[in-house]
Amino acid sequence: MSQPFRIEKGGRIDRAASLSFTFDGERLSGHAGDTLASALLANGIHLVGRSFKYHRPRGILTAGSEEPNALVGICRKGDQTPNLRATQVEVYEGLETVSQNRFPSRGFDVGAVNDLLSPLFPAGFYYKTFMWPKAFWDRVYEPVIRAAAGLGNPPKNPDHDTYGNLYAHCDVLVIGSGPAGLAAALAAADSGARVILCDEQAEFGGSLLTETAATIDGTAPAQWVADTLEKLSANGNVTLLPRTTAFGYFAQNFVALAQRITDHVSEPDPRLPRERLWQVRAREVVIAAGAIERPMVFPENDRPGIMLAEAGRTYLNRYGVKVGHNVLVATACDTAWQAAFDLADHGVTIAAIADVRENPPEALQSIAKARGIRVEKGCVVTGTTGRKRISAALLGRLRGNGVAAAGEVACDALLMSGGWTPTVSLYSQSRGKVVWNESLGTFVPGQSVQNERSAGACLGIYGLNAALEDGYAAGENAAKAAIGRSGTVSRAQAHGADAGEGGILGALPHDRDPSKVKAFVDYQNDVTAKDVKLAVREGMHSIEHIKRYTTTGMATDQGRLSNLNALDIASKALDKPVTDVGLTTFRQPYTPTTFGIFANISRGDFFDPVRKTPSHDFVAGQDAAFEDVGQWKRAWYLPKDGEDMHQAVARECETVRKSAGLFDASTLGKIEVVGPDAAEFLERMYTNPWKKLAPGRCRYGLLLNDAGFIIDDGVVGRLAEDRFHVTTTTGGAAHVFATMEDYLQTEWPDLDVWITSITEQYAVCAVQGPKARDIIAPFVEGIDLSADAFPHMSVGSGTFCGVPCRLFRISFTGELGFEVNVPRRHGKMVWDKLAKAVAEQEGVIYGTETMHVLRADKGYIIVGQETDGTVTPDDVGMNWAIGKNKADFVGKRGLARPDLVAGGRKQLVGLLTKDPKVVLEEGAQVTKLANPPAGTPAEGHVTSAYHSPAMGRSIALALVKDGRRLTGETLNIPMPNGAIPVEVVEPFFYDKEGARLNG
Amino acid sequence: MKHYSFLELAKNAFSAHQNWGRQWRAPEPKAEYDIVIVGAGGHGLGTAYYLAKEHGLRNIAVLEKGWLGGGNTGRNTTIIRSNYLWEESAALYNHSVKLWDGLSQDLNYNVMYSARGVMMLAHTVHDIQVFKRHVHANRLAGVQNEWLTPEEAKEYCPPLNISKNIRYPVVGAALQRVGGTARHDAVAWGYARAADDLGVDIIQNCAVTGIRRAADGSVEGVDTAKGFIKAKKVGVVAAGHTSVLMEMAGIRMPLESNPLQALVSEPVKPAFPCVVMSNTIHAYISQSDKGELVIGAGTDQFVSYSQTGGIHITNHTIDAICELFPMFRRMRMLRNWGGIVDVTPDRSPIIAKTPVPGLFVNCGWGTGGFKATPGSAHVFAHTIAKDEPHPIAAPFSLERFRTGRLIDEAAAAAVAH
Amino acid sequence: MLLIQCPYCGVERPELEFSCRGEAHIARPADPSATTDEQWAEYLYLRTNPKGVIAERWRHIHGCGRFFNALRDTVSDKFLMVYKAGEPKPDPAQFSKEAGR
Amino acid sequence: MADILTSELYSADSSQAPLLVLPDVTIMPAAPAARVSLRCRETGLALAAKAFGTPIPQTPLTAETAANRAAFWLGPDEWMLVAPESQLAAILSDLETHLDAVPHSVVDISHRQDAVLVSGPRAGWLLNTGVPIDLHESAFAVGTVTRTLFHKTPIMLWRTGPDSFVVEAWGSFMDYVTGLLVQSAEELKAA
Repeated sequence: MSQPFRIEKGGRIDRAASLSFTFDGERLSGHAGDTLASALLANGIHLVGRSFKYHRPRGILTAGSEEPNALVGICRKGDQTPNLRATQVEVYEGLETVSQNRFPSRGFDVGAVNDLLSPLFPAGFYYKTFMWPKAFWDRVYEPVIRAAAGLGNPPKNPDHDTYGNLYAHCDVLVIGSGPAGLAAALAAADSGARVILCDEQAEFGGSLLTETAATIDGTAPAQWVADTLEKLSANGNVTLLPRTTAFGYFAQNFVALAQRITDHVSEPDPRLPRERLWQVRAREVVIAAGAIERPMVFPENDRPGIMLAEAGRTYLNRYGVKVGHNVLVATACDTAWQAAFDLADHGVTIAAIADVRENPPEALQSIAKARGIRVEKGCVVTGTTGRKRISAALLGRLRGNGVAAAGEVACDALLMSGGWTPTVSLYSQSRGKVVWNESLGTFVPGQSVQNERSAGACLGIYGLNAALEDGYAAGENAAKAAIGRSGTVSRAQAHGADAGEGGILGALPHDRDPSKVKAFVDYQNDVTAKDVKLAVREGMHSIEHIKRYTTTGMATDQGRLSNLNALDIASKALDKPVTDVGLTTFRQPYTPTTFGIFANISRGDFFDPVRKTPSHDFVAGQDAAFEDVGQWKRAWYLPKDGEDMHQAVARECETVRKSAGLFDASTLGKIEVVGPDAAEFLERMYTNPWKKLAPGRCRYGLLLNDAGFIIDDGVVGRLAEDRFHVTTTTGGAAHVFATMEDYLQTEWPDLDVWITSITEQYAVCAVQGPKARDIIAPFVEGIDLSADAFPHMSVGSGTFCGVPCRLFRISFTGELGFEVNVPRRHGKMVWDKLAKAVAEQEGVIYGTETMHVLRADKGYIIVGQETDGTVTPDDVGMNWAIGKNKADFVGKRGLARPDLVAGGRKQLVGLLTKDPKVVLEEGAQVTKLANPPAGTPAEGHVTSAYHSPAMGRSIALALVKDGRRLTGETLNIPMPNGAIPVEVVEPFFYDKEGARLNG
Repeated sequence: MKHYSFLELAKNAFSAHQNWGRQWRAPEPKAEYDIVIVGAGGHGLGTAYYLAKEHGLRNIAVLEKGWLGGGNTGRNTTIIRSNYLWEESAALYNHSVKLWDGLSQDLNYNVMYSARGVMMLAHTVHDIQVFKRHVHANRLAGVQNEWLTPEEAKEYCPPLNISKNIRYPVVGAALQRVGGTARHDAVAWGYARAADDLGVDIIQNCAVTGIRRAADGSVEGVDTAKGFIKAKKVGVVAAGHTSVLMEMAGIRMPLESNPLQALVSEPVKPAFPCVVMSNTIHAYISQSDKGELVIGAGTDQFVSYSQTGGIHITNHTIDAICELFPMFRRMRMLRNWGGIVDVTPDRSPIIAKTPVPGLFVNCGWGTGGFKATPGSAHVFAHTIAKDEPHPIAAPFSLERFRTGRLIDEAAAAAVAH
Repeated sequence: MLLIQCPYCGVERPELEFSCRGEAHIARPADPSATTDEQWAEYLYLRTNPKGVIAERWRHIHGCGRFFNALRDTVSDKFLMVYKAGEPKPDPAQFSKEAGR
Repeated sequence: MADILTSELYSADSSQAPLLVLPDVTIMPAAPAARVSLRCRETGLALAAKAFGTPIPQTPLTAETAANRAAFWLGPDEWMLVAPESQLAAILSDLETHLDAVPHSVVDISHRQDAVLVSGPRAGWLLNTGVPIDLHESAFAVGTVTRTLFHKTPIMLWRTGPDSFVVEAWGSFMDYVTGLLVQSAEELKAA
């Protein structure tokens, strides 16, 4: 359990807390405060995985969220989460991790044969081959490609963790807690602004946690971080969010944050969510996302042990880990020299500092000299050796346009730096356009498009003191813009860690055979400099084409490490300046973000509200089957004694027609239309005439859209001159209400009428059947139920079981029927009493399926079943519902359009199968021929089909071309095992005279 | 044109791939063309290809304001299917599916058409009615589509959660086995390369700024970033930007352009064998050959050319995916992007002549244009070349909005009772 | 998610509370029966769909419930102004200039 | 600032168990109340005020309260009037009588929605797990009333004190609202 590469002291890990974890089954130790990467390195492990395409051995390249190589699977509770960055995974006791994309092991991977075959696999090779034999694509080529691709193994089991959500608002959101971010947060908080400070890392401080060669106000940077955090946490207006990544910057300063809550904990409290989505609306945003170091593109730049220089320094200073014993530093800029010095000061041999520049700063050279470090100037790395870890590097001396070999240097690690790239991802997401900064040789944020400012290194402002200064100013200005005032925070001064010089883009020159070497631009996707050049050669001249053709920049770091190098290589191949080639767009998320965080609390019953009616528990207790209608749960049928659906529905139907049935109709939409112009309003909305409808009477209403097609229907009762009770379909309730509001507010604002949804004000119990009156009569007071006083299509107010009631005498079954509307909270009481009364009369509780059969007996349409948005009133034989003398109603003009009055429209008819036992399938097509050839246009389709107990046979409704003219004729329903002959009949079957419902 | 094959690839490996030629030229525009196609997406490039290949026309330019394939072609979730309800739609999309099968060979460019099956989930009794209607209508029309029980659906797609205890349980599915996916970029590139080979000039970075009309009202040419280009016929195939272009010719369109988002996960090993769609709870998912889960989200509610959408749209998409595939809750979103979809009132496309002689339009594909690429291009080429709608294209006229003869694929979704 | 000022409530609220109801100022013809098929189709279906400033209808459906109109830049999605239903349409051209197009 | 709820208007329903009791937040079902939707133009406001016993608020998102009375501004021509359940019939008839001469709509919605009382130092935090608007007192002062959303469901929210809120939802949505609130509060139980 020794950690041979851990230095004796130093770093921010808790040396007292030793933790045990596994990697590919090997038990290793680390400390609290370690990332998986730092702990592996402490154990001397560099080889952590295999690359995507060529399966090359790969190590840890970075110390941050941009890590492209060191992706691992984390095992927990018997399942695996793939593709987590070892550089972000915090070590806890018992952590189990595995490497990815290798078989059978990371040390020996048969997929590595791809590396040998790589001459066959240049960029875009698959577009050029695998076309013959044609059948092989689906069966051979594609499965092989799919199995070879992909990184880790997907999780296999349902995720039992929970995820939280929080909407938050603040005056100033500060993203990133390095020097600029902390200074901005301090300055903004001092003004009294509401501040949120977030950072993707476990600890606030960013580069300050690594910096040992500077002081701030005379103290160590890490101490300044601690002091600053103390001040911030004491301020009640400040929210501090570590382990929280700002991953998406949306319109109007809406920023999404992903907070990781339990992944770093060994035994998380199950009551805590694993992660939380913060949906933040910020008046002002300060982006202090820092800069990341750029890899150098030289041959074989991908071996384990090759790492970014600042990462090497971070592992040393922050985690107390040496990345090697004998380290070569290859650089094009100053900052990497400090890494060499820090390592040397901890006893690491620095094999050499190889700087691309002919004249690196004298000051650095003299420090190196003082430490006895060999310095090679005008020098590049031209190759590396070592199978699973670098063992040596080839150096080359720049000579004019060429390179001369300059010998081999043995090393067990290589730290490189091509310079720094400001992290402009979030700025870019905010829709800002980056601009090229010639002196920095990189893109930096340009003008702000939203209420946003970048600060510090992400703006290209390097050097500790400059970053602090910029952060303070950004925080102050943000506060001023957000709340109109700024504070007077005292500004700390930093000494040391000044901005360095230098940096380079693109592929470095070398003296090797270009066809034989690979210099990687995008590590994860195995994109080499050659690939980029090939793409350009093939005519891919847009940077987007190059990206898509080579897949450079499409790895899980979204090109943060690779974009600028690829761009430079492309620009040279195209012989155009980089600014003319352009940068690809950075998209959200900034780093990969768990699906669970987006779904957050929408899960299970909370995926969508479950709306239940007052009878729900009662019928659930009777083992009702439910169907989902919109968000409602409706009783579908209520089987008894092992009945199947068919038997249950048959029994329910028969019982309703014989005695009575009770049905919960509470879900129907209900709208109270009130005001002097109520009748006029309905006159304009519905096809029917309303003005002459007497109070106390009801009428069936048909609602069209202005195109002329049926969109809803329902019974409307007139309660008073100025008051109507309108019902709608269950699924159409919200839409009808919104449509009415739309016409009312925007077309007819002059009308004195208002609409109020009363869907949930009333519970509705429908009692239908010959005994319906007998059943309800004992409960009713204040309404004369006699057929003369209260005929079919009446409405009255009174009490029911002692509670206020609106009683409708209406029928959707063809039987004598009542619908009892009582205030919702009384619904359960009333239902229970009615259920008892119905049972006493040997009646039945029935569900929606029975309701459908009973109405089909009568030929009543269901909007959404007989209609599909393309059906007119005439199509379903309902011209009778159109007020003939009305100048206008919604849909009237639409109905007059040529196709709506043309012949050959599909019309509602009844169909009777020749064999009465055969029930047609809903949706089945109607044809003239029994065996129509493929491609024959249908004459129509079956909209509803049931076994009708009342008719003792099957019945069906259908929309058939010119159907009404075909009454009496035989048509066919072609089915896979032969056609079913049917006779066309009128679209109603039962009690055509309506004697029963008028009873 | 160099023939692409494995042999050619091996041969080039010996010369370090130094000898591959350009896949298409970068010509300067000529002063005049017989036909100018505006928009170098899959539909536009395909139109040019079929004009050249099937109608023997050679003097054709495709103008593109950005980079070819950079619009919705390169931004969609690549679902291919033809099990549409109405005969007109089924005919159009099935024409396309037939062309997909064999497109790689026709273009000598592997577009990776993968007929892995598209399964559409039913969650309610109403869904069952609607989907079965589709299945029956499709069978009559000669379009493959079949009904599956939840158990059969799970067998076809093992990750599917068919528990009856979820909020909207899966109650069945319609499966079109010939449906699937293709590699979107390759479609644009393959058509571009093949069209270029037949002499079509593909001119990128050449925005059209005006459509000129002659005294008799007919089209005369287009003003562009590279000057005026004369043309006998102009075909506008510009997806989300169609309204803007047609406005240049004085034509208002029955279109609204909405943001449509899509997203991919990080790549993982094969985990998802087919395409699954749920219109009821709004989720569309497949796995790319690279291993990413490819997920289609919904449209935002307003007109926008911003190519970005709100996070609430993403949230609603992913919550649906996680209900159906709860093991994916720990997967992570790698990239999210937006396109601009042009939506018609009946959710069916317009492939038509316009009131301006010589001006043709192909638009209104909404969220589902990719699948139609070869078929749309093929019938549009015919319509332009013959000055007469291809029989399959005829119902997709502008005229239908006047007469009311809509092809309403969305309408059947109306829920009631 | 957009942030929208409701002219009736006088506060900014997230887009979730609102429903966009398409292009504004498309009045239903006063006498539909007097329109031609073309005119009716235009009323029903033809839309400006501008790339730039659009006048559109919104409803604060999960707030005060009122319909109102807004000018918005469809390229940046920025709201340029909101105004109550029934108020005249501002000149989009003027706002186009302010939106920088 | 003390809670402005001094009346019996929204009291915890003694017949129902609390939904959540934690040191930092509690959720109690409220007892039934009379609720009336009032719609009218400006001409009716004084008459309605007289009938109901409180001014009808004309400032958006505010409430007027009196003993056993609250009138909420919900829209420019829409108010919800709340009173003890037993007074419903009297209120309806008073309103109809007083407003007889002017166009108006008075509709009983007492049973359409239910209310819960959410209070405690973490009440605002808990509500913001589903409410997308800013509940900081500087943005949502005590006394503010509004319709908004709780995650996927419409609600009405009235702040009655710095740490206390009334949440109303249509009856069939209340299980969703309270279920999510209780679930989201689960983490408050963790150390």
